[in-house]
Parts: sequence; structure tokens; C-alpha cells
Amino acid sequence: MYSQKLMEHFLSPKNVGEIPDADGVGGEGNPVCGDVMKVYIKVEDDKIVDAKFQTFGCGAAIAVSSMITEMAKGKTIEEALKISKEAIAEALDGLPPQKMHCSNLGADALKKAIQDYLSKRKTSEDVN
Amino acid sequence: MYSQKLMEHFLSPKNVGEIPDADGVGGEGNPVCGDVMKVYIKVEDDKIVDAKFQTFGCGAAIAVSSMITEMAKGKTIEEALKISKEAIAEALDGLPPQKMHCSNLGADALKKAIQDYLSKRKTSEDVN
Amino acid sequence: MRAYFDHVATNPLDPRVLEAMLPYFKDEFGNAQSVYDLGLRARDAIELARQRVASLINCKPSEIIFTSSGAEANNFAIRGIALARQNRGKHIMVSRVEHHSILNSARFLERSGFEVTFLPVDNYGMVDPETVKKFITKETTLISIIHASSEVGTIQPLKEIGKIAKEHDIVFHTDAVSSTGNIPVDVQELGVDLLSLAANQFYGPKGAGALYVREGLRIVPLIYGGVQEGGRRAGTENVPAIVGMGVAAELAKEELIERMAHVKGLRDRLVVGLTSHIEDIQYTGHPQERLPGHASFLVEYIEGEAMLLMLAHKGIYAASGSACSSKALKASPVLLSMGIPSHLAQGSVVFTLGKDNTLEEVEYCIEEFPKIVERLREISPFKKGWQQAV
Amino acid sequence: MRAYFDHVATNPLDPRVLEAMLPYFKDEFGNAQSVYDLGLRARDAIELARQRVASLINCKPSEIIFTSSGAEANNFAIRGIALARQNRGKHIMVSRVEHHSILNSARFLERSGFEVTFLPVDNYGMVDPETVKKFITKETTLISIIHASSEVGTIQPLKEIGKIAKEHDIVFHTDAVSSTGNIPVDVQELGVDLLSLAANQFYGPKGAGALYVREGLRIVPLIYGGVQEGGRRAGTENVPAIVGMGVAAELAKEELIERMAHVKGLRDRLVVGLTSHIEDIQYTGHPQERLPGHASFLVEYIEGEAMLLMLAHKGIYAASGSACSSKALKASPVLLSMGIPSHLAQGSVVFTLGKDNTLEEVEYCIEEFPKIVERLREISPFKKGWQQAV
Ligand SMILES: Cc1ncc(COP(=O)(O)O)c(C=O)c1O
Ligand SMILES: Cc1ncc(COP(=O)(O)O)c(C=O)c1O
Repeated sequence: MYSQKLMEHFLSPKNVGEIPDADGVGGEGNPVCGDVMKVYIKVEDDKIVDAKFQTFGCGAAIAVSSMITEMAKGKTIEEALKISKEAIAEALDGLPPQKMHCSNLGADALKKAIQDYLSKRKTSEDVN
Repeated sequence: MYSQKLMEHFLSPKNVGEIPDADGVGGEGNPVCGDVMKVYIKVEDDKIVDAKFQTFGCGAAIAVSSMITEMAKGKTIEEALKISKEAIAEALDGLPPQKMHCSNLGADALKKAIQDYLSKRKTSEDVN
Repeated sequence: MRAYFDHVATNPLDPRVLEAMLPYFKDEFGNAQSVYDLGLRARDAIELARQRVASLINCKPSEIIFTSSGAEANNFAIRGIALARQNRGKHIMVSRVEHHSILNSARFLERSGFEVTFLPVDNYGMVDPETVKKFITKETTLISIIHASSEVGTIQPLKEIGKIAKEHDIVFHTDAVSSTGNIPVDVQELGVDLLSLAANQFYGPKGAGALYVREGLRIVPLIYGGVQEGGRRAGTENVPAIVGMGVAAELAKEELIERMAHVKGLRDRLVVGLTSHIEDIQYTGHPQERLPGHASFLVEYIEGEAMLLMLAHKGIYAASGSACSSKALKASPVLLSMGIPSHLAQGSVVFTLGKDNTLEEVEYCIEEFPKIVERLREISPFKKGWQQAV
Repeated sequence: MRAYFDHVATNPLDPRVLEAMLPYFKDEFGNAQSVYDLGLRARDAIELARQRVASLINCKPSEIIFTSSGAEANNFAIRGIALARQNRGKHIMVSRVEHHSILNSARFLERSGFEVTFLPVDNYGMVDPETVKKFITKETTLISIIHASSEVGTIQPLKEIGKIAKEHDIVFHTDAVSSTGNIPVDVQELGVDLLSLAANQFYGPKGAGALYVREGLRIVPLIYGGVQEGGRRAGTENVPAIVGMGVAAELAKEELIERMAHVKGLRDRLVVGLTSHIEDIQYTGHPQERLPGHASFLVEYIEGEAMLLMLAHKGIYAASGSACSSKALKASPVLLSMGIPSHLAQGSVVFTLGKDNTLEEVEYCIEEFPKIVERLREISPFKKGWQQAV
């Protein structure tokens, strides 16, 4: 069902955990439906320099979280916003059809984290 | 399905054929239904001294015909009339339920042959 | 000598098929719905089998639903489509020469408020497409015609009937249990929307059948439950049987031409041999449009079951449509619907040849069977003709 | 190390069973309906299997109808009785903790104009006989209650419910697929009129199930066709599978007490081991009235499929009722009907032990599983509790 790449990211996920002083945090999903993802990012000069996640969910959800944080790191905010669910699935060598919603969640959680960063920056800019 | 005894009577039936100068002939059944039996008897002093049959039908029908002619031989008319379908089935070490009608046919054909003999005797007695 | 000439009843399992099944009886016993490797490998094995079966009849793998038998596939098709389309109409048509699993499913629908037309056939057991056309009404939602009769071998003009069905937006099913794996069966070419098949008819295992359902066609399940077979047929998948069916399908596809030529050669020899050595014997079914390994006869004045038992005593296995050889104790409705009188139908005998039969076996039968006929005619009151009745 | 703890999904085939099946894949390939020796031996083999299965559940051989699976038996029972008795009434009752094959058959009947009561259960997943009584109407013709839940192991009070059914002249069916062969199942003692079972749940083959139907009870067939199974279930008999089921039934009967003691010992050790090494874990289902080899849990803050995959990575095979581990992507209706909130149901994990499991395997699981739980909780945003939500 799952590709080997996906299984690797599931069994040894990268970027697990919180970033206590994150610049942006985004959560998506609901434990009632089975998956919750939380993405933390650290941004410098509009570039994502670090990303971490916490996920409650199935193997695919954990692997997607691992992959999306990997993909986000080093990208500019603009580039990161363009990471599509298809790109995530592809990076994992494919996802079973019924698991595609996991990559949706991942993309959405990252977007929310970036929006959180952008709105915080705006607020701090407004303050300054 | 069939007992060994039945198979023997089917594969090597006794008393096959016609008796050209039979004292009594009885037929039962209908080719449309699958079985036709014809029994011929030769009677001397109210005793069946010979019996033969011709049968169109399944393995059970042929075995029953063989058995009933065997059972009839040597019996008095009175005794032979008492041969029941159960007795035939038993003599063949049993018949499958759906084949019991074959032993019915056999008993009936023998009865008809005896009746034929009795009515002929009556006629000839009447003539004499 | 032993000569198994009853391939229409069931086929022996090809040893290559059994070999492929064995691992799934041993280490690879997982439930195909389980998420772990053991389950995934079972699922992969099922999907490979699905591809192979699909390839045999030229459809997509997703159009194959595995069942436990041809009878299940037939019940599923007839009742599943009739129910799915009942808002459009409640009239269906089947031929009079269908297998019991179609006839009795149709009768069940009749009792449930559907109207059923049982289409007549000609003396070869063939359905005339013009007759089909005549009985179509606005209410007709389904036509089901057997591909090849197991009793007389006749192959139906499915293509023509399929065209008529399509013109009238009627779903078209064929029971191809006796044909699939034995002659070319291509759902696109035949123009059918559904097709039933069974693995044991092409050297696969018992307990494995399938229904082809054209993509997009809605069908009501026969067996409800879990998500197996896309939610259309529940029950823990019989993985070894499905794997076996797949391998049998692949072998059938590869060897089809060869197998057909082989059984046809033997069959033709058998027909000539028997009809030239036996008097008052008729070859039933269509003389050309028939299964290549199928030889069916009526032998006058004697009865089928008796022939079968005497044949078996000589190691020759055959079938009959006589009343006494059936548990239901009724002469084959197929023979009767072809206009054959009951007393002749009692003399039915059917030899069906397979890939492993040999010419020696056929010659042996040509030698033995006439003697058996003679012996039984000796016993019969009709040995000089039917007029010798009681 | 490998530890197969998913016996509720399917069991490995007992090598003694496979041994008994093999001849029927080889020389003994005849169709059981054929009149000749090859067919008769197949038929005899089926009848012997029927006796063995009957003996396992204490009924007459003639009361056993072979099917292709537990799901088929369940569909057959529910729909066959509802239809056969529809002139008396059109109300049936099933519990909310039934297998999908019962629930979805009941829903099909609902769509066909029947009224269905889905009976509630308590926190152990148990049906209260008093509740059953409350919902009975004059129209009620059938009650179907699962014997033992495959998801939480709870054994239902069938005897009491059977008495109530009898008093009201209601036919009583039980789905005993997960219990038969694993605990004593006696149809007389349970007071059931119909009972479904499946061979792969007691080390028999896949593709073999059966329905017990009390003598004299009329049932409408699910699969129409020929005369097989007394005209009640058509299709060429799957002789090897039926033979295997018979042998598996015989072995299960002989070894039942021993097997029960074995799995219960292991199960109890597993429950103690896991609950003492893992925090925030709940044992689900009834603590005493349950299948002896069945251990089901809710592990908080993490999800079931992820647990299964990590377990499988360590060679341990288990099941889960979480949404993500099901193809339907819905949390187990059984767990929800027991009042378990959805987010907790996601953490479901089920270990089911079998006769060949060992204490070492159990100890291995007690060592590995807590580490897996810890690892997944590390990843979870809820690791400090559910309040940590998004
Ligand atoms: C309680 C119960 N009923 C029915 C079934 C369905 O049986 P099968 O998979 O043999 O169709 C299962 C399957 O595991 C089950 O556990
Ligand atoms: C034409 C035809 N249809 C259906 C069937 C039923 O198939 P099964 O016995 O696999 O249920 C048969 C069986 O031989 C058949 O010949």
C-alpha cells in the first residue's frame, strides 16, 4: 500500500517536535476524523530556516508531516506556499487514493503556519 | 450412491430378455418419465418357474428388474404378489431415496404380469 | 484405462495452478484487508489475479468482481442489475437454455414482482436475435443469454443480440461459465455489459468465479458487508482460490489456440467414431457453432444414467441430461426447449474433452461405448424401436 | 521475531487441514453432483465434513448448509428468513455491534420495505435482554445478535435472548463467526435457530463457511441454481475447502479446552503486561464475558493504523478499529455504539491470540509495544493530554 519512501519517513520521521519560539504555527485536522497536524516554522529573511511538526494520525499522516517540513526548509515563504498536495504525494513516491487527504492536511497546516507568521509580522510591523 | 449389490445386478443383470410363450406379461412406466419395465413370467402349478424382464431406465431400474425377477422365481403366485417395494430395496442393500420409485415400478410390473397370468387362466378356464 | 470426458462438470486442477496456490495456504495466509505486509502481499496477489482474469476477457481489472462460483456470479448479475434498474422498468429476458442459476434467479425475480420473458430457441438450442427484438418492451432493463450451452455446446449469436440490447439501452449479461477459457471470450467484441465465469471450467480451482461489470454500471450487491471487492462483494477474500484463478486464466490465454485445436481434433474423431458405430444416435446442438471439445448425443431406446454408470465402469466419465441422472429427476429443460421429446431426452449423453485427453482415450471410448449401447439395448423393451411400447 | 496476534482477521491454515485437502486438488477433483465414482467420493467427502461441522455445534448434519464465507452465511440468514416470513411481519432486530455483513444486510432490507431496529448496547458492547424485549412488536419475525464481538471480544447473553425470542415465536440467528471453534458453541444450549460460522476462524481454509438452519425452518436461498445443498445454496461445491472445514471442525472440537486455556493464559499475561507498562490505556469490552484469546485496548493520544504499522515493523501483527486503518475511513461503529468518543476510538488496537502463539511472543510484544506507544506519543501534539488540541 505504502511506498518504501513513505515507510521510511513514517518509521524515521524528520523534524519531529515543537519549536518553542516559532515564528509561525499552524494546525489542521481534528482527532475525531483521525488526523491532526501541527507545523512550526522559524523564518529568517523570508526564508524558512527550520520546520518541525507534531502529528496525531496514521502512517501516511506522519510521513506527509515529515516530508512537508523537509520540503519547506530552505524555501522562501513564497516558494513554500506553492507546495501542492500533489508535490508532497509525489515526493513520497505516491499515496494510496484514500490517503490523499493526508497530504491535503499537510499542505494546509504549512500554509496556516506561514499565514500565522505573516500575520504576526504584519502586527509587529504595524507596532513598529 | 448405489450399493455394491445393486451395482452387481446392474452390471450383470439376471433374467434379461423376453419369454416368447410367457404365461403372463406386465409392463409399467413410461419412457417420458424415464423408466419402463416389462416382466414376463412362466407359471407351472401356481409357481413361477421362470421370469424375465426388459427395462428402459437407470441403473437402479435395471438392478430392481434383475432382483425382482430373481425373487419371483420359485415363489407361488400368492407369495410373489406379496413382494413389497421395501423388500426389493432391502434385497439390493438399499436404494437412494430418489430411486425408490424404481422399486415401486418393479413391484407393479411383477403384479401386472401375475394379474395377466390370472386373467388369462380365468379366460382359458372359462373357455374349457 | 481412464478417460475423463466430463470437463463440463468440472476440470481437474492444473498442477501449475496448485503450485501457485500453495504458498497462500501456508506462510502467506494473511487477510487481504490487513494493513501490514502479510495483508498487503495477499492484496497484491489478488490484484495480480484480477489483472490476469481481466486480460483473459479483455476488460479492465477494476471491472472484475471475484465471486465464489459461476452460480453466484449469475445470481449477482441478474438480481443486481434488475434491482439497480427497477425504477426504469421491471421486465427482463433470459433464454430457455440458461443454466439453473439464471433460470431460478429469474423465477425469484418473477415472484418479487418482475416480469420475465423466457426466450424460445430453435432445434439447435439457439436464440434468434429477431425473437429477442420482438419481445423487447419499454420496461425491459436486462437481457441475459448464455454464451455456450454446457448441455449441447451451442454458441449463441451474442454480438447480434448485444447490438439490439445497446440500441434499446438494455443491459446485456452473458453466462460465459462454460466458454471462458475454452474459446476466445472478449467482452468488447461480444458487446456484453456483464459476464459470468468460473475458474474450475479452465483448470482453475473450485470456489473461484468472477463477474465482469462494465465500468460505470451500477449493480446492487448480492453479498453485503465490508469493503472487499470495492464494496460490491463482501467476505474474507479466498486468496488461494483467487490466485489460482489468475494463474489458470493466464495459462488459458497463452494456450488457448493450442487447446482448442487439440480438443476439436479429438471431438471430431469421437463424433465420427460413435455415429458410425452406433445406429439411431443423434448429434445434438449446433453442428458448427459449438464448443470445440463438446460432443452431445441422443442414443435411442436406452437411458442416460445407465450409460454413464456403464461408461464409468469402463473408466470413462461423461454426463447426461436425462431425468434419472439429475437429482431433480427431470429431463433437461434445455433439451426439451429444443423440441426434443422427453423419451429421447432420456437417452442424452455428453462427452466433453479437455486439454489432457489423448487420442488413445478417444479410441478406447469409440471401442467401448458402442458395446455399452448394444448391451443396454439388449435389456431395453424398445430395442426394436419406440413402437414396442408397453 | 514474528508474532501473529491477529487471529480475528484470519487464522493460519492448520497443516493437518491442508494435508486433508490436497487429494481433492489432485486426483479427487470430481464434481460432487456426478453420478460416477469420482463424483460419489467427492459427495461422500462433503457429507463427512458436514457431520464434523454439525458435531462441532451439536446439530444434525442435514441442518448445515455450506457457504463460501461468514459474510455469505450472514446475508443468507438475515435476508432468507426475513423474506420467508414476510407474510407474518416485516420487522427485524439486530444489535448495533454486528459485523458489517449483518448491518448492511439489515439496511438492504430496510430499503426493501422492512423495518429494522438497531439495538443499543452498554459500555461493554453488550445487549441487554430486557432491551430486546422492549422493542419486540407483533410484526417482529427475526432477531440477530452476534455471539462474540470480533472488535471487543464481548460475548452476548444469547441464551436469555433466545428464550425471549422463542416466547414470541421469533426466529433467532446468531453470527458466531468469531466464536465457533474458539469457545464452546452448542446451538441447542444457546437456543438459536440459525448460526453462521467460518472455517478460517478455526484454522480451516478461506472460502468455507456454513449456516446452521434448524430443521423445519423455511429459508429463501441467497444463491439460486441447482440442487446442491438440498437446493438451498447453488454452485459447484468447493470440495477441498469443505473437506478442510470438516477437518478443522473436528480438530477444534478435540482440542477446544486445551486451546482455550492456552490463549487465555497468554491473553491475561498480555493484558497485565501492557496495562502496567503503558499509561492512559483502556481495556475495552467485557472484562470477563469475552473471547479467551481477545485483548482490545484504547491507547490515548495516538492513532491505530500508525500503531499497527510500527508493530508490523517489529514483526507483530494486530488489528485496529480506527478510521484510518479501515478502507471505509470511519471509526468502528462498534466502538462508537459503546459510547466511546471518536478521538479515543482512533487509538483502538486489538491483539487476538491463537493456538500456536507462545509466551515468548507475548513477552516480546510487552517489551516492544510500550516503546512504540512512547514513540508515537513523542510525535503527537496530544502527548500531554487531549486539551493540547489545535
Ligand atoms: C463476527 C464476524 N462476522 C462475520 C464475519 C465475516 O466472515 P467472512 O470474512 O468469512 O465473510 C467476520 C469476519 O471476520 C466476523 O468476525
Ligand atoms: C453454463 C453454466 N453456467 C453456470 C454454471 C454454474 O457454475 P458454478 O458451478 O461454478 O456455480 C455452470 C456450471 O457448470 C455452467 O455450465
